[in-house]
Amino acid sequence: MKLITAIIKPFKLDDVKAALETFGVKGMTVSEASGFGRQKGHTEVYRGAEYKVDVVPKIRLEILVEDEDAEEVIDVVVKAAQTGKIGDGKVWSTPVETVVRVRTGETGAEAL
Amino acid sequence: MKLITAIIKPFKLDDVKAALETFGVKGMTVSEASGFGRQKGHTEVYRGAEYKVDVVPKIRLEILVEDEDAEEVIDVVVKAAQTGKIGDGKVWSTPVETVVRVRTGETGAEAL
Amino acid sequence: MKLITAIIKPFKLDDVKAALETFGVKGMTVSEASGFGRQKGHTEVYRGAEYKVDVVPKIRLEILVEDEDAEEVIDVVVKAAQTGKIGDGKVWSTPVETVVRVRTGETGAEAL
Amino acid sequence: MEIDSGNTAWILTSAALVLLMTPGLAFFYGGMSRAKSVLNMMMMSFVSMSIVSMVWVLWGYSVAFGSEGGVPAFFGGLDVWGLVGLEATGEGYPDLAFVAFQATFAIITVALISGAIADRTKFMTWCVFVPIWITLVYLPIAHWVWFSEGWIFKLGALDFAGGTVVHINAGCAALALALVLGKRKGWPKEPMRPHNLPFVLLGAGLLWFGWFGFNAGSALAANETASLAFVNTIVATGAAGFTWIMVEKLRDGAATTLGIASGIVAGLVAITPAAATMTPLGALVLGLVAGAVCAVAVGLKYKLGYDDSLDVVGVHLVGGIIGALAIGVWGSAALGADSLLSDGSATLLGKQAMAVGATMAYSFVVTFILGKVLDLTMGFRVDEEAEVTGIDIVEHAESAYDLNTSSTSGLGGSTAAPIAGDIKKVEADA
Amino acid sequence: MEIDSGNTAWILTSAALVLLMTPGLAFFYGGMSRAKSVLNMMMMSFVSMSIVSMVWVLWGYSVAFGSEGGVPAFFGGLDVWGLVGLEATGEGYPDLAFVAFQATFAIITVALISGAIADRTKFMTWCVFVPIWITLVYLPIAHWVWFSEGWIFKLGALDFAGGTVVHINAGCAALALALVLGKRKGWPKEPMRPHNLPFVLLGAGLLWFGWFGFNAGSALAANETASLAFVNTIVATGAAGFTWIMVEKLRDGAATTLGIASGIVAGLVAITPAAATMTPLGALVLGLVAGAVCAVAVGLKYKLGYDDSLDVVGVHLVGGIIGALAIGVWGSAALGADSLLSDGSATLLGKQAMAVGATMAYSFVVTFILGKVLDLTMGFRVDEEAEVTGIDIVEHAESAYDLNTSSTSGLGGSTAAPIAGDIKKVEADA
Amino acid sequence: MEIDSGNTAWILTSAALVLLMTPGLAFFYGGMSRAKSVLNMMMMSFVSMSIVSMVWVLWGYSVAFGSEGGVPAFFGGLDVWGLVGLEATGEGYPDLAFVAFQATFAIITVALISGAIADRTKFMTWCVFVPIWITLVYLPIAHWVWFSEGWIFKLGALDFAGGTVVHINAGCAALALALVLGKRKGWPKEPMRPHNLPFVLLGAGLLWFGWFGFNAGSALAANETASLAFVNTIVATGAAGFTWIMVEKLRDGAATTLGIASGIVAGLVAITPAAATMTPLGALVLGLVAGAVCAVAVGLKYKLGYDDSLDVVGVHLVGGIIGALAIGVWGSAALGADSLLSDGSATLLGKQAMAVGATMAYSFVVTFILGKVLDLTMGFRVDEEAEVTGIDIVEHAESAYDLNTSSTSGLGGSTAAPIAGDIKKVEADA
Ligand SMILES: Nc1ncnc2c1ncn2[C@@H]1O[C@H](COP(=O)(O)OP(=O)(O)O)[C@@H](O)[C@H]1O
Ligand SMILES: Nc1ncnc2c1ncn2[C@@H]1O[C@H](COP(=O)(O)OP(=O)(O)O)[C@@H](O)[C@H]1O
Ligand SMILES: Nc1ncnc2c1ncn2[C@@H]1O[C@H](COP(=O)(O)OP(=O)(O)O)[C@@H](O)[C@H]1O
Repeated sequence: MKLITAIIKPFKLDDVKAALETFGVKGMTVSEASGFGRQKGHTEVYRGAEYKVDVVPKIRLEILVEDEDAEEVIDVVVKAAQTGKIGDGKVWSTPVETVVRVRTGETGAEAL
Repeated sequence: MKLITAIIKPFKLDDVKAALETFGVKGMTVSEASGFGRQKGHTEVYRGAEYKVDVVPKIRLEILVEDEDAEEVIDVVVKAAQTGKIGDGKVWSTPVETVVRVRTGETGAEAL
Repeated sequence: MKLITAIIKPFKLDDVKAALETFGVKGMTVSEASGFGRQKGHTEVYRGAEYKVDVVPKIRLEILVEDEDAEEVIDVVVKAAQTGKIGDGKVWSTPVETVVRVRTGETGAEAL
Repeated sequence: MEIDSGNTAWILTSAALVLLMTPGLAFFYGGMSRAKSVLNMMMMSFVSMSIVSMVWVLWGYSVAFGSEGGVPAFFGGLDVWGLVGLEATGEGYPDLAFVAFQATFAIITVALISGAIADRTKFMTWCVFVPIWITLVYLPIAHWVWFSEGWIFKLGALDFAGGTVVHINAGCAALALALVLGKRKGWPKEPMRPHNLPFVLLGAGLLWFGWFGFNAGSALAANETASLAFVNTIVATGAAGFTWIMVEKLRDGAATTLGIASGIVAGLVAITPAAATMTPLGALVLGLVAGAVCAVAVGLKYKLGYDDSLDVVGVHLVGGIIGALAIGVWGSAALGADSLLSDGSATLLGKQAMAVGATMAYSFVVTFILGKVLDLTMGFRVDEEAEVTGIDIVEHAESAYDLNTSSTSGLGGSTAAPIAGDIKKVEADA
Repeated sequence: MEIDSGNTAWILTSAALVLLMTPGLAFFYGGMSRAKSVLNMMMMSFVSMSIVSMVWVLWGYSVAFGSEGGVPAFFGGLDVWGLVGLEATGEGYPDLAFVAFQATFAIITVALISGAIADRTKFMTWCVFVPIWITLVYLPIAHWVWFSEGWIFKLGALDFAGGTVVHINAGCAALALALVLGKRKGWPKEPMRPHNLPFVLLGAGLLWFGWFGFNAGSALAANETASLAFVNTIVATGAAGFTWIMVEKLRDGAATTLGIASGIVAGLVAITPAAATMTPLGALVLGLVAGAVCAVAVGLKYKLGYDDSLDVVGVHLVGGIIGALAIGVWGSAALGADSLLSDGSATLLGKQAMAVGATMAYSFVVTFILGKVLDLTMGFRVDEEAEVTGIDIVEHAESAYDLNTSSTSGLGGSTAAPIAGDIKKVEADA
Repeated sequence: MEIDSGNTAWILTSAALVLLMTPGLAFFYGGMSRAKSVLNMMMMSFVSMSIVSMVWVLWGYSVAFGSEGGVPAFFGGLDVWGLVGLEATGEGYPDLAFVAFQATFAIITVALISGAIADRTKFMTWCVFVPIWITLVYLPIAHWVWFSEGWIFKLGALDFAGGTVVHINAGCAALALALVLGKRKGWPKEPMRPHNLPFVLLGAGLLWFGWFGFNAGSALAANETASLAFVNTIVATGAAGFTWIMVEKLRDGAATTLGIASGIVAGLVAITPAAATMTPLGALVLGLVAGAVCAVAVGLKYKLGYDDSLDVVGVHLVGGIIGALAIGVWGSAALGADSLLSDGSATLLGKQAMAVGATMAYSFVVTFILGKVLDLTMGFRVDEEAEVTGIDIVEHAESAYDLNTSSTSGLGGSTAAPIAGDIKKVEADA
């Protein structure tokens, strides 16, 4: 089991989701995040004072996959999320020891 | 050290929290997430146009535990979060190499 | 590759960010979280009924670093986030197998 | 009497002000609801505006104020149904101005009830409840109190702007429905705190503003009486807001915004019947009393175990009773209230108590029966899953907020395409 | 005629009420926008208040209502520019009261248009559009319909409070601009749901409240006519809100808050021209019809493929036409509308249709040309990146909300220091 | 003079409008606050309504407008304390209408001050400050300017609706308190941006609406003067909103909603003293000037280093001074202002300057001393931990929003059960 975590641009979520479904991924967990990195934020102005907002809104995906699918899933995400502009994000994988489906108590590949 | 991550239904948070406390877990970190999976979302209607909201609100728990407690903690969470209906969520564990308590700099089991 | 995850007090984010930049970390991902632990929450009152809010707002940082930097980065975060009061948070590291930069497809240290 | 343009201007202005109270109430109540049921709460107010406005034109005005065809002491007939054949009353303002002004009172009264049944009311049942309740409960009581042949009017009990007709009535009806629908899942163990306190303050602000029409407008003229009612509506309200938060400060350690908003409404309720029969100093005292007593009264539900969700009983029923009785205790004889303190006689107080008692009994009994009948036939309460999921999504297929600024992010957002036509409601799955 | 203080009080009150409609509209529209473009939407309303108020004083009133120097049938001259030399009309109220009242109508009309072009309008171009459109489109049409020498006035078509001048006009102009600017990226596939439905209800509530000034104020006196218009503005509105949600309930399975808010506005629009020429029963029927028809009409855009983002066409154009024609069909002869049903003659209906048709044609054509010219010169639409990022940040350097309560958290927050002076706008990067 | 119903209707309507300004202000200020201190900000406005309404009835009206027992040039006596024994002034409206109207002015004045001390004010100290400040500062200045024996009134300086009494006074007091309380932790380095800009616009809209009562109501009659003041209150406001955002566009590259909202308020402030002594063209120019100057003036605090958090000084003090002096420069002689441009004489300008100077000096000095005394005795500022945590939770035991729709989720939510009775405030822990 691997956990693929991806940080992507928010407006790419739909594309990534569609690509993953096509690949056969059945579920995932999504959350909001803010990114710091090479990509610059924007500026807001309030009564003549300028504020630099240096965080950039991002979406964080977590996808549990079987070991053998990990590489391909990473690939699918990277392709679908790519715009080629700075700030497209990162994808990484970490090892997972156990996975349980809460509803049934099934573990391992069954739990996905 | 293990990190137990659990995706559960929001209204089960209180039960899970209570169960973990009873078990002896002293802390955890919680965040909001959205899930995609077998569970279907709901539909909203705006001026006669129907929108399918396919994300389902979830709660994401992170619990650091000592290696020997991992299995039991997973069990406790699964039991407390279970409703038996689709969408109950997943629980998984990953290996952790170091843990530090920021306040004191303690590491390992001391840090929990 | 390691993933350093840190749970800190929200008002310490700026300090931690500055410290990490000084150290040379080029990016990170931040999200909002709620913590349970030794630190107590606060109480709210509505029409004479008192509610105990036992969650405490926290910030969750994720920082991907090369193996050799992991220890030092943990140190930098711990130092910058420390107030010495209960609730300062935790920092932990987990092993990462692959990292990809979405924009370019670069992997490993290049991807950071 | 010829039509006086100044008085007419004031009545029309007041009617507009009172109409605004119902959206104000929607915010007062909506802000106190949880984020998953705010729309249902607000809809109950807005649909009351829709339904009652039609009922009022069709038969409401006629039954409340029609002079022929009914039973004069108890209700009017259908002689001016549809407002056809309305004749000039010769009061110095157009009849239709009075019709409009009174319509807005009927609207807010039924809307007030909805606060007791937050988070769990079937919307379609509410839509059926509203016109029947107006007909069976509101119209008769309005007739008793305000029509020159009504029995309470003739009794000599004083209710300047609607303490019995509106507030005691709504408060009792609210209690009845709270009992019919039962407690919310999790109440009182689970915290159900206001999701948006600035909205509560917005509601309180609009209510106060609109209430000048309610109270000072009830003079039906721009004159000394209206001015007195106006000043009293400032000072009693201010005083009640103040004592409410002082009770909180002493008891709970903190003065809350929910407290001052609630105190403001309690003061407005209490001064309503008394606005023209008290001196400003009397009104100030009334406000101080009402704020403090209601601040304590809202805790009753925890003791007695009924889930009057947003405290319609504690504020409107209790506040209304305080105001009605206070007239009999320290009303000003110079202003027509031969009260205990200014006149030494308890006669007026007795009449006040009788008007209060009769209104309470009638309102509670009829509303309870009506509520039960609707509950047994249509069902008055959504099922538990809907309550947990959130009534907005289940009953209205909407959620109140989507504050996510990422264009098509699926977070708290929707991701599929709109489908025009061929649409069916899909049940949400917790 | 001497100045009557009662009538003056009512006109001034009405002017204040109508002025409040534009902030109300800003919330009605703003709530329907997405969280990333709410400020741009609201700004279009607020800047209309700023710009039109100046235009009105400088030359607007003169061109619309000036009696000398223009072409009487079509537009007035500049004889009272700057309101210098305004003479008493002897109507029983100060001229400046009428000037103020009319200013608020011009403001809301142009603001109404903005609903069609949500999420994508260059703010500076809108600032240029407003005064030109007022001058070329609004002032002439107002003159035709309301000035005693205007050709539609003389034709004998009836428009009590502005159904043609305000609503049909704004609806057609909205359609023209929706076509000029084109569809939003992702429309209609991508869901663009309201970000804040309580704000939509707030807007609807304030609009209803303000509309009493609009309709009953148009009597320019506090009299029977004003009272009739007031009652009609209650009942038609209520009825339209009700049928809209009933259509929804039957068609979609759920009655929505957006539905009742929209129905309320549709009812207000429909009753506007007819407020003083229909009995309350006639107004009730008009409301029922308008609510149901508009509920269906807002779906047209999906069929026809124009992105009238917040349904200005479906509500204001369609509702305005229904109201204008209804006068000719079931207006009350006793109230001056010799309609088909009350008089048996189609003459009035024909005149109403002619007034509607002329207004539609003129408004659409001139607005379309004006829009195109501005689009080709200044550009009327932001670029795609700005649309995706969110127009608030790009055009206004602001975001609507920062609800994070953690002191200096960077989440949805800003982290660098304010720099006073030496400031330049930085483009946001998606 | 007999009571005129039209004038009375207008005064009562105006009083209601001005009362609504304070909730409007609560939103204007509340929206600008951070999400963790919005309730404290709004509470300062609402509690001012509560406290001042009582003070006004008890002794406020008497000290400001009582004709006996005081020192005529400086303050009134307690002859009509409690409004007992108020006698008809014979001005054509009931005295109590005037009492009500004036009460709303006193309320808003003290509430205005609170904008300077956002995020850090001890609520109980504010509750003590309010009645003392009203008594020591507001009542005397109101007496000087508006009472027929007051020294500024007799001097002949013109202040139609309260430029000195309300705005200059509040602006100076705000500066004094900002100095007493000191800068917020992190100011000006840390960004403290508005948490809810739609609320700021709501506030601005309600303020504009209410200000018609403030300015046109100050005619105390529904007549030509009121109508002129009304038109001026439209056009000066619109113009100021426009120039403020144009300054922004040129200087910062973007026109902001905060800018137009601020400009609207600046225009309203500037036209307040001048509403009846300027032609509409003069008012338009005044608005243009006020919007531009105030847009620059709000930057002063960064240069001078005082933390006037929400710019009470930059908007109310500066705007008030502009309006007061403009009367002396381009007021209309035909309307009673023998100004530099219309009359060639600087006499009036000198008087205006004197009135401004005296008000500023008195207000600043007394407020500063009062603030210091309260700070040394009760403490006027919360401790640093409360400021960081958020004053809402610490001072009011509430948080403004809980937008989470998951039933019992603990996120931003609360998880323990309500405990009725036996309640103590628990200090929050950052
Ligand atoms: N070292 C890191 N650890 C965790 N997340 C990172 C790291 N570096 C970047 N990120 C995340 O990836 C996002 C994109 O990174 P950025 O440097 O802006 O662009 P790019 O990946 O295209 O070079 C950031 O906004 C942040 O969320
Ligand atoms: N492969 C996955 N990786 C990560 N999270 C998942 C995955 N599959 C499901 N989830 C999470 O678990 C939740 C429940 O999954 P779902 O398929 O709906 O029901 P169940 O687990 O009962 O079969 C989802 O909403 C999602 O948050
Ligand atoms: N076992 C745990 N697993 C995950 N997160 C934890 C755990 N224990 C504590 N935390 C997180 O760390 C935060 C601080 O912990 P707390 O016990 O309050 O203080 P301290 O770390 O100073 O002893 C908590 O709010 C929570 O977010």
